[in-house]
Amino acid sequence: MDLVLVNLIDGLVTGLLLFMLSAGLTLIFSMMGVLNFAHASFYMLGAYFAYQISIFLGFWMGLLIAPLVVGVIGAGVERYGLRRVHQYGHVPELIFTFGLALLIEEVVQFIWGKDQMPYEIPGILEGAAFAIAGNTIPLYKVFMIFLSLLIFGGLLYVLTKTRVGMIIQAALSYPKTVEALGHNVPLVFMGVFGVGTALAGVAGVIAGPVLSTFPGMAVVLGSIVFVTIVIGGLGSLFGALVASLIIGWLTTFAKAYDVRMEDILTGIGFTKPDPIWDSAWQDLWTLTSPQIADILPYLLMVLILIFRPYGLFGKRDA
Amino acid sequence: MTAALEITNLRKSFGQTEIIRGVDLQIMPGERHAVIGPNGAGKSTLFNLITGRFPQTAGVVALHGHDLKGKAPYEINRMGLSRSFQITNIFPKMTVFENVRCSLLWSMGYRYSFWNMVARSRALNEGAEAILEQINLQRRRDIPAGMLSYAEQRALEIGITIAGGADVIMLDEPTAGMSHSETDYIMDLIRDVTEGKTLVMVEHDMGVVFGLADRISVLVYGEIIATGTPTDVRANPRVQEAYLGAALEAEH
Amino acid sequence: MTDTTHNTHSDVLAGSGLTLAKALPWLIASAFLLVMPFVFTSNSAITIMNQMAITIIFALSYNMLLGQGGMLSFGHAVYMGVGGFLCVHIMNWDQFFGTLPLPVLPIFGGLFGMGLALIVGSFSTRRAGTVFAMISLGVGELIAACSVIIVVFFGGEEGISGDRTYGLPFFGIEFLQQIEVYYLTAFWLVLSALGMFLFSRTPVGRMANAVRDNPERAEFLGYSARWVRFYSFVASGFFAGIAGGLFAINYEILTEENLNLATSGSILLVTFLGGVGFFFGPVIGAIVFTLLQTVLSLQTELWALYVGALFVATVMFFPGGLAGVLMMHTPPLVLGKLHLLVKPYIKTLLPAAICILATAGFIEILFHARHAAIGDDQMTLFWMTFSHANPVPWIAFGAVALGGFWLARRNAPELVETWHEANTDTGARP
Amino acid sequence: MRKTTRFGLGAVLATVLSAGAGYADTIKIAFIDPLSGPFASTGTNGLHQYEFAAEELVNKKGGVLDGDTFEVVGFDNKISPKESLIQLQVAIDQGIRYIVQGNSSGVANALTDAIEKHNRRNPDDRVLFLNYSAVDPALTNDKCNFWHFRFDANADIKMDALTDIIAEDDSITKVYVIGQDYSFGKAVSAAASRFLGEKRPDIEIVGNELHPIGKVKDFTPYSRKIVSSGADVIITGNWGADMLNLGKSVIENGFEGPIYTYYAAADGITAAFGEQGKDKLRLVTEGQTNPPPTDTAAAYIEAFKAKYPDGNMSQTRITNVIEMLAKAIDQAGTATDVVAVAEALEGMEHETMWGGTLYMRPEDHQLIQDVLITVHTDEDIQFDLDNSGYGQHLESRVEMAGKDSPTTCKMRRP
Repeated sequence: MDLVLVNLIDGLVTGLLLFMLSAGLTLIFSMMGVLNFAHASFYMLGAYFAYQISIFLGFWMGLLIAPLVVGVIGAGVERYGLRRVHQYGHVPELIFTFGLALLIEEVVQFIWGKDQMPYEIPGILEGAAFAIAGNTIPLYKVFMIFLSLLIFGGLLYVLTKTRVGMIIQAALSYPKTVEALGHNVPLVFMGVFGVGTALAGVAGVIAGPVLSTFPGMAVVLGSIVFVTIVIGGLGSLFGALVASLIIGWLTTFAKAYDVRMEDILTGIGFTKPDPIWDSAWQDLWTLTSPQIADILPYLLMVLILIFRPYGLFGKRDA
Repeated sequence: MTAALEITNLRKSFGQTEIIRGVDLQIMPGERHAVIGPNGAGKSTLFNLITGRFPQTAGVVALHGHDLKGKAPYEINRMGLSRSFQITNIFPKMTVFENVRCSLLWSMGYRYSFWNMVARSRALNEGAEAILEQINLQRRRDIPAGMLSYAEQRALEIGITIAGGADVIMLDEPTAGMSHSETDYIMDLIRDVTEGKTLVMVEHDMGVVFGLADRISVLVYGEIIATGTPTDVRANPRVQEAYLGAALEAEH
Repeated sequence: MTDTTHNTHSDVLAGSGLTLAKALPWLIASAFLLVMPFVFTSNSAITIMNQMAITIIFALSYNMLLGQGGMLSFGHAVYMGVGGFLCVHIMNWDQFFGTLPLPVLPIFGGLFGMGLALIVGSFSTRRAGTVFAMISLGVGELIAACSVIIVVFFGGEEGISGDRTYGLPFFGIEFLQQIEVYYLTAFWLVLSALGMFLFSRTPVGRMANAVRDNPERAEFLGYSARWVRFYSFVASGFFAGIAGGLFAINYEILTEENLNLATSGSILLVTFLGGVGFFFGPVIGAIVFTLLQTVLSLQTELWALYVGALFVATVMFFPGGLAGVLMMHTPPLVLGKLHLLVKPYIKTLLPAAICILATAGFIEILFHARHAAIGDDQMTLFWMTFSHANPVPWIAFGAVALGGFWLARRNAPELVETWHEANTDTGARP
Repeated sequence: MRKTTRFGLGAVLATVLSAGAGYADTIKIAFIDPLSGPFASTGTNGLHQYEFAAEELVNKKGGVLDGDTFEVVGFDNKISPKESLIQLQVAIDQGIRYIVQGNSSGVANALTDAIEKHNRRNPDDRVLFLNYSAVDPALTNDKCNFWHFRFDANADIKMDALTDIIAEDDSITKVYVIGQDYSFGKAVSAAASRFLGEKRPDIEIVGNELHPIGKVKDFTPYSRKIVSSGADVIITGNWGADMLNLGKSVIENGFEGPIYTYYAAADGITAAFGEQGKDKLRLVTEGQTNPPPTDTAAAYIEAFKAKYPDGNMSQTRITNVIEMLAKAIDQAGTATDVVAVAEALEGMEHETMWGGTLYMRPEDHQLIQDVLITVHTDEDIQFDLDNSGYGQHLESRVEMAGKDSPTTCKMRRP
């Protein structure tokens, strides 16, 4: 039972981290219709910038400055790249961000090289916060949870209580109408893109030290972020949150508990072939849940799209 | 004789609001029927319900006596009903000729064939040419449809609609947004191409309606308040009231 | 107007039979393929050409989805991959393979690719757009992940290998040499390209374009958009499987990389680079990309950076791809004004090219200075050997880059003006 | 920097696509490994070590035969089997007879297979495959062939040596095995269970699991299981980011015992572990650097670090490849007849500067050598890795490990 609690906390950390990425992406996606393939690349940039800044000014300045820099770069990309491609339609836009992701990875390698960066968590956050039945919860994880919740709260406040937030919310559901009402939609787009990428940058800053900072970090997280927002449903921040948590817990529990295909198959009445290494089905029989934990979200997404193309909480067609 | 199109107690609600509130309508084969009504009366909704674009809440739509409930648009089309759209709805990146040829494919029995070459079928190409001639677009046949003028696109839209050889043709505001001369051109075109077919149209332009239609139905707030020949309808006091009322409301 | 009527006529007539004008591009391409090995005789050149041919088939099959059907797929590699895996399994199935001439093998790859497309397509083609794209991504990831889990079929990360020479000799040819494989591949290239071209001219191929442009309208013409997409998808899976079979014959090994997301992504890149709007676009894309990947990467470690930059620039400035750029010159050609463009092109594009090359040179020096070993400051660039510690090459490359940029920028308005002129029909046609 | 000369595209086509005959006075060695992409740092570092070894150990000493020199030519395979085969063909066309490769057993499998077929089909330009780092046991067992020589100890031999060390320690009663879900990870897991079962049946393997390769973002759940299983020791074959993340995660979650690994050093991993991994990470490897076993070795590393301050002397076996190849060519009296060179390599004994004797076992072309257990520490480190102050220090040595290990190889000689 204690382990369940620990796994819940671990899954929460993963889920909230994912949410920080998917929140920005879902804002961008639902508003502009752009599946920003480079979103995880901005996450990577966040980590690298923060590392570079932390060498000179320490972790906290990195946390403050790096997301701003990433956000400015993101806004620049929207202004000078995406807006130009926008006229050609959604597919070229998507392909543009796809190319951008490749380019960012190459540029990062050009500047920082191909090795892992020794980006460390700050001394003040080292060590354990508390322990549950011998399982320590590192202080840094608690920090991650609080920061994510803080950002989520801030986002919620901005979106529901401010004028800009109202416009964004309206634009999420009715982009054309909002434009017709005379709002400067290109500016809103640029702002949303900037804020969305800055959120990805924050995620990079705080994930860099624990999930390691290396040129492949964007690819590792890349497509899973789409999976999250597609599962959650387009235009729904709440859906993104739920989907992030589902994925966080799903993968954590699949890794933590050895569910074996063998048990499932015998449970539903199959008999194990003997000897197993001669059977054509040997790979199926020896499957365990940790083996497939990180591909479960893809399976979940395909199933959801087949049976519910709008996602869990989406109102709009994907 | 079965009606070409028979609508019985058709209803449609969006959420709480009932937009179509029990429509009954019978259109006989060969009839040219126009549906008119003030803005927001539900004309386009009625159209979309008949052609299977929206599912109805209640009621029956029957084409030649066959219930259309639950049928997908392509199935309805195959049963002999073809429609145009209020907002121009063509294949913009394909040439004018390709647009027309594509609309002939199913009716000529090509289905999902991948063993026939479209270019090698004389009947298909000649059929397409004939329609191009009818809608007077031969000179523009090889340019992408998206580059046509608005009136030409409307003409092409009608061409696509009639090409399939459906015997019930439904046109949704065919002259919307057109100048007088363009309207006359389209009117002649419609009269020409629907010869011998059942025509159902929604139209704002009263000139077009009274010039083309054999019978007219007036739709107000989701209900048909009158159906009859143009003269009958014009004389109907409820119609006058509805149009006058709408006009008065608009003034406020 | 006599002109158009004439056109109409010839088209209808041409439609009823095979004319020289229609067959000519194919004949030229075939002759070209026949002659190539006599021009580039080395085995590595033939290997690279084989790779190109496979990529061309794969890219064309991808364009059946993206360009012609409007379906953006992120998992197309799996159809090529499983087709190839099956072919290697057939190679290892002695009794059967011994009775099978090798040139027939790709058919099986095609059928298997088609089989998988049949299954996946049955649920993924119900919708286009994002739903299709995301299902293709998910299915692609799942199958790629399976490749290391289901060892029986995919052989784990080291893949499975076979030997093509164990097949039934084909008119005495055992396919020991690359050149024999080349002609086999070239034969299949022509056959598949022709097949895909003709497919686009069939009713379902035409309707694929219609559904891409306007699925709703297509529905009101009697066609179910879903089934049109489905048939295109299945046909595309078939040709991807053929490409997989040819891959199996060429490399005699299939691995996880044939299925993964990187391969699926790069074929998107190839196709878009070449141009999705024209049938021959992916052909150009495949040739250019293969050359960049195999030849440029021998020259510089930064090749991926250049390819990435080229790709982003293409999307931003030439969404029609390389084929689109080529075809932009059709109107001037028809108007007989192509010659007008020659001088402005030289005046603008030459400095631009020099600017790009000099910028690349500058980047190379920077890279060398950052990453080279101490004492190893010598580097060779554009036939010149110099030291990166020397400021002269830095300044020279920088100056040339800036100069080229300035010159191109200065002459660009003239090019734009001439371009408009060359595209305007002044009526003065000879 | 790579030694490939740079040309414009036109010149490139001419040279690459038409066979360029090799020079009579240089013996070219094709280095086919990743030089771009995520594994480029390992590849580039390996290339530097090869170039340095060829220069220092052969060319500066007068070369081989009558003064012929070695030249290492880099070919970027982007760690893709397909690209490797294309580059192999390019290398062969350039008249290169010696192929070295090491990163990824998948690539090695593809290469050995292709080279075997090539040599069979083209007896006139056969090539040798000198595998310096791919440790999949199959390469010298079921998939062995005459043209392939392995200079690293294979995964089974290393595990044999490692379990010898573990077996001697009576305080160890529980072992946890975790690895990436692919052939190497599975080989490590199988070998660990087998050897421990033979040597110390009382040791309980409390966990034996595989995780997807390169896809795990967060190792915490695995670490929780490992810690709560009460394991004394972890054995893992992980490499790259999977190694770093697993190691950091288990240490952060309170694992105290040693982590026995194959690939937890250099390429940024040593620096990234730093203090955290001290005395916890142990490597099963070959080639001793701390303390340097001989003065030659110390001087060699110093010279290398002077030339490549950012580089690591992480693959000491590369010098063995170069020295043994040079010796074999001298013995055979030819560099073009690779059959003669291969026969000279078979059964060759060689004193390495890294201490101990090397023996190229003729039955399966597996080099038999001392296998070491080293520990990640900053104490008594003369040659650190990643310039981090931390390095690998010798802890124990198994001499001529796996000398009598069985092999299923049935070598077919030409």
